Amino acid sequence: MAKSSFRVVQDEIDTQALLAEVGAPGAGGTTLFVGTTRDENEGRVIERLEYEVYEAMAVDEMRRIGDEIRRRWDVVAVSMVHRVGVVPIGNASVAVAVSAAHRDEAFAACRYGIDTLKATVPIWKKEYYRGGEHWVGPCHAHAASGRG
Amino acid sequence: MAKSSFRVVQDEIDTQALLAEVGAPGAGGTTLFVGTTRDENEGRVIERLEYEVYEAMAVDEMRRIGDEIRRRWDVVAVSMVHRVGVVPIGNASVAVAVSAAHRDEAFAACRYGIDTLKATVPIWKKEYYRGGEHWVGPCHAHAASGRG
Amino acid sequence: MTVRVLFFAYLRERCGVREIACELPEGATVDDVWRTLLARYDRLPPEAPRFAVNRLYVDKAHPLHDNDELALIPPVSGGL
Amino acid sequence: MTVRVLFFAYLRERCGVREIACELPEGATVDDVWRTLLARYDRLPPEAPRFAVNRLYVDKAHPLHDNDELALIPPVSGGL
Repeated sequence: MAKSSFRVVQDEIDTQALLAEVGAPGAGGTTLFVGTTRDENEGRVIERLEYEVYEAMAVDEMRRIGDEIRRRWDVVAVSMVHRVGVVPIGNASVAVAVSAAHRDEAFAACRYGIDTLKATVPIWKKEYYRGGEHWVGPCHAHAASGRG
Repeated sequence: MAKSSFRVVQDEIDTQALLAEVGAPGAGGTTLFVGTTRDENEGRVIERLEYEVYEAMAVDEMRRIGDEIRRRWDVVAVSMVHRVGVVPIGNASVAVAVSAAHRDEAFAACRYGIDTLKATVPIWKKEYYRGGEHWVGPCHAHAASGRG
Repeated sequence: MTVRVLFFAYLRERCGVREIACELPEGATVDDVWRTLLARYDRLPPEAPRFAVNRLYVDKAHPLHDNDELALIPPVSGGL
Repeated sequence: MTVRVLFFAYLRERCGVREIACELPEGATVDDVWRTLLARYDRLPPEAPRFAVNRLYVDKAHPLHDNDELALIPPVSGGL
């Protein structure tokens, strides 16, 4: 009944479907983390956000995180989805849902899931702001270019 | 834009509305915990579940938990909802959503929210199973009565 | 003075009552009400539940006032 | 042997290329490809990114085989 899934999507993330798919009669608790694009970063007003993905590896990497979660915690199901392309400000760019019999596992595994996704899944965010653009990451990744 | 709410409801919990109401352009992360009624508890097969509430105090108590969360963590909004009356197996009975600029806060505050709700909010669960019924709680609360 | 006393969950079922009014002398505390109830309801368990007055948890020494709402709060089990 | 090399994000933009084919002697490693790329693309930063071969992270000493897919993985920034 419960189902794990690992996906990269171009359109809106359906958190309701995510919650539904990880649900099961034996799963007493589900923790969902939703990351939402912000209008501001380090003092810059963001006008547009775009995500680039190495899709085949990103899905594999999410699946590996899901496998590791199932090794470490007694969970029922894990689903992860990342939106790519242009994501409007205030929209969900990422969601991780974990269902488990008990909430300790659901919280710990969901936290591990989003932390590990951020560290390893090959997806890159580019911010467009007044006067430039910028690949988010360490400072050598800055590439401001006059636009306005 | 973001809104906190503290509610007791008789019908289905709308987690989508909960996520939407706590969202805001400055909130980068939202953690949602959903507690779902299980078909089994301590080896008993549950046929029906019913929650009783001291409604006025339950809502006040949830609001106090929300206030405490805002004192302890830098969050954007907190919403809590508990369903009462008969809740079908596999349905959400409780949901806690916390939005924050950063996920550390969103996770910690959501966890604190559900833990504290379980400890202090005056709501009681009664399980009906083959052969009896039972108020969930310490052993002196047992009140099995022959039914089948 | 008069205090409303509310019963919930298994305490409500055991005592067969949802709400009663208690006449009390001035200066009575939560504990005074609890002793009165123990004498009146055979099926009340001897260990005291938690108490709330006007929707706030209080201890047994809490002094009561006219028109207070005193709730007996058996172990809660929401959020599961 | 031939290895496909994939460029993403700021490395893609800096080098102006999304994918190239590299001809390599048998026994070449990821590091050999990286040195070749450094010589060929002025705008590659000298510090190496992470590398993935056939969708798995590997270290620089990883030996390559014909038809491998080698991806240069600059610091990732999804999940925000």
